[in-house]
Amino acid sequence: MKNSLPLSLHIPQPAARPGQEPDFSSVAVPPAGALPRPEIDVEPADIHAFAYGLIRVLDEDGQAVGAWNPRLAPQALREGLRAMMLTRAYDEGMYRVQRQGKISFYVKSTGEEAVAVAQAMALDREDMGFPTYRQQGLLIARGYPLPLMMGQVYSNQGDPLKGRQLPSMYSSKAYGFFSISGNLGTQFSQAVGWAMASAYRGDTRLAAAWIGDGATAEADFHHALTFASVYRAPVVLNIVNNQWAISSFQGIAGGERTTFAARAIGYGLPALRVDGNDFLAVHAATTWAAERARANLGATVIELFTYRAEGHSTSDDPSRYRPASEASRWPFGDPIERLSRHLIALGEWSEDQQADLKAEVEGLVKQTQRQVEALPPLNGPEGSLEPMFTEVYQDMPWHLARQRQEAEG
Amino acid sequence: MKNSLPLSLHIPQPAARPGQEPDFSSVAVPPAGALPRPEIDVEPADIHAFAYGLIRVLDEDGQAVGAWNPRLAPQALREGLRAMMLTRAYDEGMYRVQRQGKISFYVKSTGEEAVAVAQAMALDREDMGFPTYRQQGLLIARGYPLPLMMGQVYSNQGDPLKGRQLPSMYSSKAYGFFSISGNLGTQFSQAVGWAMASAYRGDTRLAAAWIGDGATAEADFHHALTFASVYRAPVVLNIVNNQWAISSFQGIAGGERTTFAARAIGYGLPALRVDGNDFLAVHAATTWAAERARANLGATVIELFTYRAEGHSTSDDPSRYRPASEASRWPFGDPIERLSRHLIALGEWSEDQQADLKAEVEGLVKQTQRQVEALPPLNGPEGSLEPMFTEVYQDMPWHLARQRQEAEG
Amino acid sequence: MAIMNMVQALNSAMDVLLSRDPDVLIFGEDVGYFGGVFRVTEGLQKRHGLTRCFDTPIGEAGIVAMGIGMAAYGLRPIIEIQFADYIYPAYDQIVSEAARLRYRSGGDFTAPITVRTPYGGGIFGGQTHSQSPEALFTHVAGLKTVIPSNPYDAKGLLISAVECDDPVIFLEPKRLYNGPFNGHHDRPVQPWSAHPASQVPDGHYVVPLGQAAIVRPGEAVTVLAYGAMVHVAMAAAQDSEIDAEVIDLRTLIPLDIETITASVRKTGRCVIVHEATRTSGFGAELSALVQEHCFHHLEAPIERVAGWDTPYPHAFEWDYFPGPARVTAALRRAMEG
Amino acid sequence: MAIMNMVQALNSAMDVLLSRDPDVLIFGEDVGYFGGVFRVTEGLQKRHGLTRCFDTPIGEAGIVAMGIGMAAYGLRPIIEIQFADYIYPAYDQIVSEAARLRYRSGGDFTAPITVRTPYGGGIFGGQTHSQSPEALFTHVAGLKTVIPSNPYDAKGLLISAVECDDPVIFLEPKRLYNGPFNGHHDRPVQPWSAHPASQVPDGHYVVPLGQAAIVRPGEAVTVLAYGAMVHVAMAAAQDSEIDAEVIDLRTLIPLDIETITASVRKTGRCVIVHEATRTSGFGAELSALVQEHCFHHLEAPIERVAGWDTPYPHAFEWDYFPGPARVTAALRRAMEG
Ligand SMILES: Cc1ncc(C[n+]2csc(CCOP(=O)(O)OP(=O)(O)O)c2C)c(N)n1
Ligand SMILES: Cc1ncc(C[n+]2csc(CCOP(=O)(O)OP(=O)(O)O)c2C)c(N)n1
Ligand SMILES: [Mg+2]
Ligand SMILES: [Mg+2]
Repeated sequence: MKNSLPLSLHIPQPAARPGQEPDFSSVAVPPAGALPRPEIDVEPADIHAFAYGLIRVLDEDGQAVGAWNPRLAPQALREGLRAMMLTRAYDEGMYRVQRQGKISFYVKSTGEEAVAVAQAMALDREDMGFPTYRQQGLLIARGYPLPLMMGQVYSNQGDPLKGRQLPSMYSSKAYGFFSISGNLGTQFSQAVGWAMASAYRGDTRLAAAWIGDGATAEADFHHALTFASVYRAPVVLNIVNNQWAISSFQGIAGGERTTFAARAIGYGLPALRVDGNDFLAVHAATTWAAERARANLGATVIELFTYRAEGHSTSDDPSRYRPASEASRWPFGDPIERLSRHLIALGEWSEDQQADLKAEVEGLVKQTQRQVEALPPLNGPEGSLEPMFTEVYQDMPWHLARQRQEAEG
Repeated sequence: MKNSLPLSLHIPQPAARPGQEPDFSSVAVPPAGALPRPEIDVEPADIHAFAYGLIRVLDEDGQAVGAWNPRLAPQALREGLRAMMLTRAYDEGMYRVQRQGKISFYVKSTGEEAVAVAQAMALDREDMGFPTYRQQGLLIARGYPLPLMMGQVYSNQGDPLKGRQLPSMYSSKAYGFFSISGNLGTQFSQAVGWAMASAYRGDTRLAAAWIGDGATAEADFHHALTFASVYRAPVVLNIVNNQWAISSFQGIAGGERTTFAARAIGYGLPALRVDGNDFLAVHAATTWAAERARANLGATVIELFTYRAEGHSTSDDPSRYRPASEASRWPFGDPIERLSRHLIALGEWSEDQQADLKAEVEGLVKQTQRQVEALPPLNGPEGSLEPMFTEVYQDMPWHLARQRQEAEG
Repeated sequence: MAIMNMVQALNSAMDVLLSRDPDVLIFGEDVGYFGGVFRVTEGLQKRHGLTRCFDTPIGEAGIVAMGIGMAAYGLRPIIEIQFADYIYPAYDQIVSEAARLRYRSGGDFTAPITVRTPYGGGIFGGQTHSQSPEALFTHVAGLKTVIPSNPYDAKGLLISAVECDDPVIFLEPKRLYNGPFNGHHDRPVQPWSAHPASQVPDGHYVVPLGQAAIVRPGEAVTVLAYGAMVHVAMAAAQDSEIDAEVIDLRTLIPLDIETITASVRKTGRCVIVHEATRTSGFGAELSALVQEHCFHHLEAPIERVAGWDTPYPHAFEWDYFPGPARVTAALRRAMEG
Repeated sequence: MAIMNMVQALNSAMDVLLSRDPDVLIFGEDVGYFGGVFRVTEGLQKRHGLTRCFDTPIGEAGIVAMGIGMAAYGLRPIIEIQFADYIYPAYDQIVSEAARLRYRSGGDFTAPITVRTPYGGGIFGGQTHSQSPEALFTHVAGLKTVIPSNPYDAKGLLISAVECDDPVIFLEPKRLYNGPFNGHHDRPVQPWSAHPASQVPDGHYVVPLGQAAIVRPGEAVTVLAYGAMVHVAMAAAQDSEIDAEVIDLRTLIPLDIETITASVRKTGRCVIVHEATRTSGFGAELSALVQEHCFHHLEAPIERVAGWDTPYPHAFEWDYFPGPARVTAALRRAMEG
């Protein structure tokens, strides 16, 4: 049985490193409109192909084609476009102030705006999102007040989280945005519990959760899929495959020989793989999954195939580990440009309107920034140390009261 | 998008509970010999069907049929039969002494003997096994001295593990049997690391690991498959689906809507689903996986479809949660009877030889038991407390030396 | 009022909770149809329905995560981890998530889960069915840690824990489930019915979190204990004929520092007893606190009696388990020292 | 001999180990091509090859499990966990597996892994990039826990840890990576080059595990510290003008009890400083041990200065971080008490 061939250890390598030409030759770019749209009560086992294909609606000419076209009203498309552009302007504004040393840390979602924005729009306003740090677009699409978002990032008296969280780690129950954890993956399985609670109560609300390609390797990913499958939880489980974790490419996360959507197959869950830079495709796939969940048919896994166009965070310099021009060579383009082109092709938008909208959202960010920046720090002369000690427990136990006394001197 | 249908929570239920008729109508029993045997370098994506089918070699008449017939020599079959029968006799002996109060705990593998024994024989003697508590057959098939096994179970001066482990939690590096952990699943991902080390060193040894259907829900299962896929580790990953965890059926582990073998698909690993009570099928599937690993093609997941014929352990009473007659109605019969019938059909065995062998192995167990039972306890008058304090670290630190002094006081 | 052992008292607590509040539900490995490997949830599924008490996959991190998600929704999950030795896979979800959620979300989301789990030795369970991990939770801000020592407290504390809006780790001394074991493994075990705390009201009542109980008043030395060690301490007090004041902490976090300091200021001596490994065990915190609060009253070094700093070795069950002999010796040292 | 900061010293240790022993290998999130988010493994993949220093999937339990399997095979893995805050998913593998393997297998299998991880505050990392979880490991029999405070020790201790046959948790005070920070965030940070311990031999040497260092001899009061707090303690000793003896523990388990007790018996006073939350922190164990070993020499209550019992709140970085002012106050109390 045994042979004498020595074994060898395989370490996956990305197609290109700094100094090399970007190489996306192994990334298949199927035509838009090619895949059919199955019924929502399809047997998961009958749609394995969707875990390996790519749902695309917007073609090269900005036309929406095929069975997955969600046929959204132009007004909805313009709203989506605005939310994506505001998200991008916001990201750029916050990146700048981090570089100016006014905030400690920031995470951009550049290139991935369609994911959060289209999904927020496809879900119901009452559905609860369990995001990662790269779905700020959810809050923006749902109209969360920009000053509160920025307050969180500035960690000053405008911060609804009282300075307790790293910038970008928002939380808002009222806007269906679960408290972001710095620990990767943990929220993915919690979302399944939330969805089960909704089902337990006979409620109609769904949960939706997001996880990065890198973080799918965490245990919580496995628990989420296992529990969602066992209890048929009404949850939409989204994997944002933006090709990179921090410096490690998706092959290190287990994407070298298969897709992330395919993980769903083994749990008996349906999987959809979607062009994440295609606003319409993302909207359509999310709608399909939500309808399925609302019909008590359980969870769907969606892989959103996209590209992290900028650094992992302000602490990162991607030119150290990937070719600088990789982002511009991503074969699926930019989600904002693509949706804008589509609206123009529909005759519902113009280059001028696009320029005006850009100016408007950038102005809004600047103005909000000035307003929030003027707020005092939490622990300055006008502040207090109280938020450091409260809400550890519902009521403050004696040992914390004593420590607070000591801290306040 | 939203409708008003209230959601509802699904809790999986087994087909039958105590007082009801056993019901295996949902278990497909495909004919032996039906599935082809793919080349070992097949693309995992091309053999999804093997994750849902069932590799079977022994037919109703005790004939070995089809492409998976491993064509073992009669002598090897007789050795396998003996190892399975010795395992069963050993289990019965130890169960009895537990009931007599001579040992604290015991775990039988009744009905699942083909899994460990055939797999031990299909693997190389130098390959390292990472078993659960239900693969005692590995040790027996590899000829581990019975007095040492029993010494472990008696936790007395015959115990190579110095009384430190619960009975059944063996360890023997020399026999390629990794130390069993009481914590489910943990060894599954360790096996991948061991296999990677072997590949790192350019060695030829494989690792093989076992996990129960219930324990596949643990994180370690996900980590094992992820890491094995990423680094193409030379490991055979076995899932022993014996239909039950303790009182929960495999539907609670996520087996209601798919198979456990199918889990492999999402990681890009090949999966084989095997009749676990068919010695030849188990041997053949294991051989395929081992050949594949030795050719540097990486890991294979094997689901061994079987039935836990007795209680989970001596602490369990299965009649509280499943029909008492379920075991006898298992559609795939008993592995020992099936192999014996095959040997007889081959003209290589007889009912008389079968009876003699049964008497022989039972005698061996009884005799060994008498011998081991006579050994003194570890902490009796002839014993010492030393093993309680040694080998926590390689060298005993001062605080343990002090505690030892106090204990021996 | 009925006579209950600890298993029955815990079962009764959950029965009461399920009946009063539709948002309470129970899940864990084998807790549903079967009623749990220690039978603590026996009959609850049958009485309250399939979705109120059900089995889970064997993935402790997933189980706790599910509970956190449910609690964030507004339910009040009771989670059983089959043995405390198997809580580690869920450690991240407990520490990084349940414990932090209220704080990090500015009070927006909370995680009022109760994690019940049998712990401790005395059942020949070997190293993976005997551990006492309480100190791994007392170090974590945001968690409460509760350990009952008798049926009455078990029911009243469990109801308090589930009704409390913070996440609670509820450790059940498994050796006490069926009788008030005092560590004399060579003497007959008393049934709970012989103990006054087996008188348990049928309906709803609470034993508040954060209050210790003086289970044996005394003047000579203070003994701090919890769980099975309360009974060991009582046995040692009796064996040694030292006038020990035995305090059953009942809640480790938040700790009843007043009862402790009042006692030690009175006795001037203190012995701390727990089953967990000694180094960095909760006894260390107790020792530090007592010395900080009562330094000028102490007449002898504070003594710790604890599990040895080794895994729990199967064959050495009674050599490892801190029994009355070791506590008696510590009491003697405290009286001399 | 060269001048190195802590990052360089750690890198040098691994470079030496990789060069000397083909069984040493390094893995973790982003440690390969990129060289780690703190650059500690920079250049090692390039110099030693793809299989000697490589990236892993983001699954800490899987990473440690892989290391345990490799160690059981006979290799000597160095595992980087990107932040100590992310070690909890691996807690079960560390506690139930790495720590127990030698014992439970009767010495048959061992798990000589070294788990390196940056810990502690002072970088505005918020609650998930600032934690100090050492006490969660010191409670676990079978683990060694090591924390260096300067480049020389970092290299020598890391070599000892990797060469040691037991599993070692090696916590790196991330605030010290680039300079000997003393907690005065409003004063300029000194570069390591200004500190004598930045003189680091190029080749192989060891600082043995289990030996503390007296970094400032004194007569009035003993300060026990480790990691970044060693420098805070030094600053406080200077600020307060109290003749403090500052002991850098370097290894928490096994602890150098002799150095500690000799000092406290001499000074009669003791202040313990750590960044971790106070309750059940390692300071509790130190306090308990000092009181057990030096009771009759103590002239004042042992003081603990520690992180508040809250998560580490982002905006309150310097209100949370135990700086020289708090240590100075504790020194004063210890001198008066
Ligand atoms: C449990 C845990 N491990 C490690 C980290 C450190 N970390 C933060 S983000 C990140 C990469 C995540 O990559 P991915 O999941 O693909 O998400 P992306 O950033 O690409 O959106 C890592 C390793 C963490 N936050 N939590
Ligand atoms: C981490 C962990 N959780 C729970 C348990 C308790 N437990 C022991 S065996 C078992 C059932 C395992 O079922 P399965 O994996 O199907 O294996 P089988 O016993 O059927 O061979 C459980 C829940 C454990 N040992 N470890
Ligand atoms: Mg990513
Ligand atoms: Mg099973």
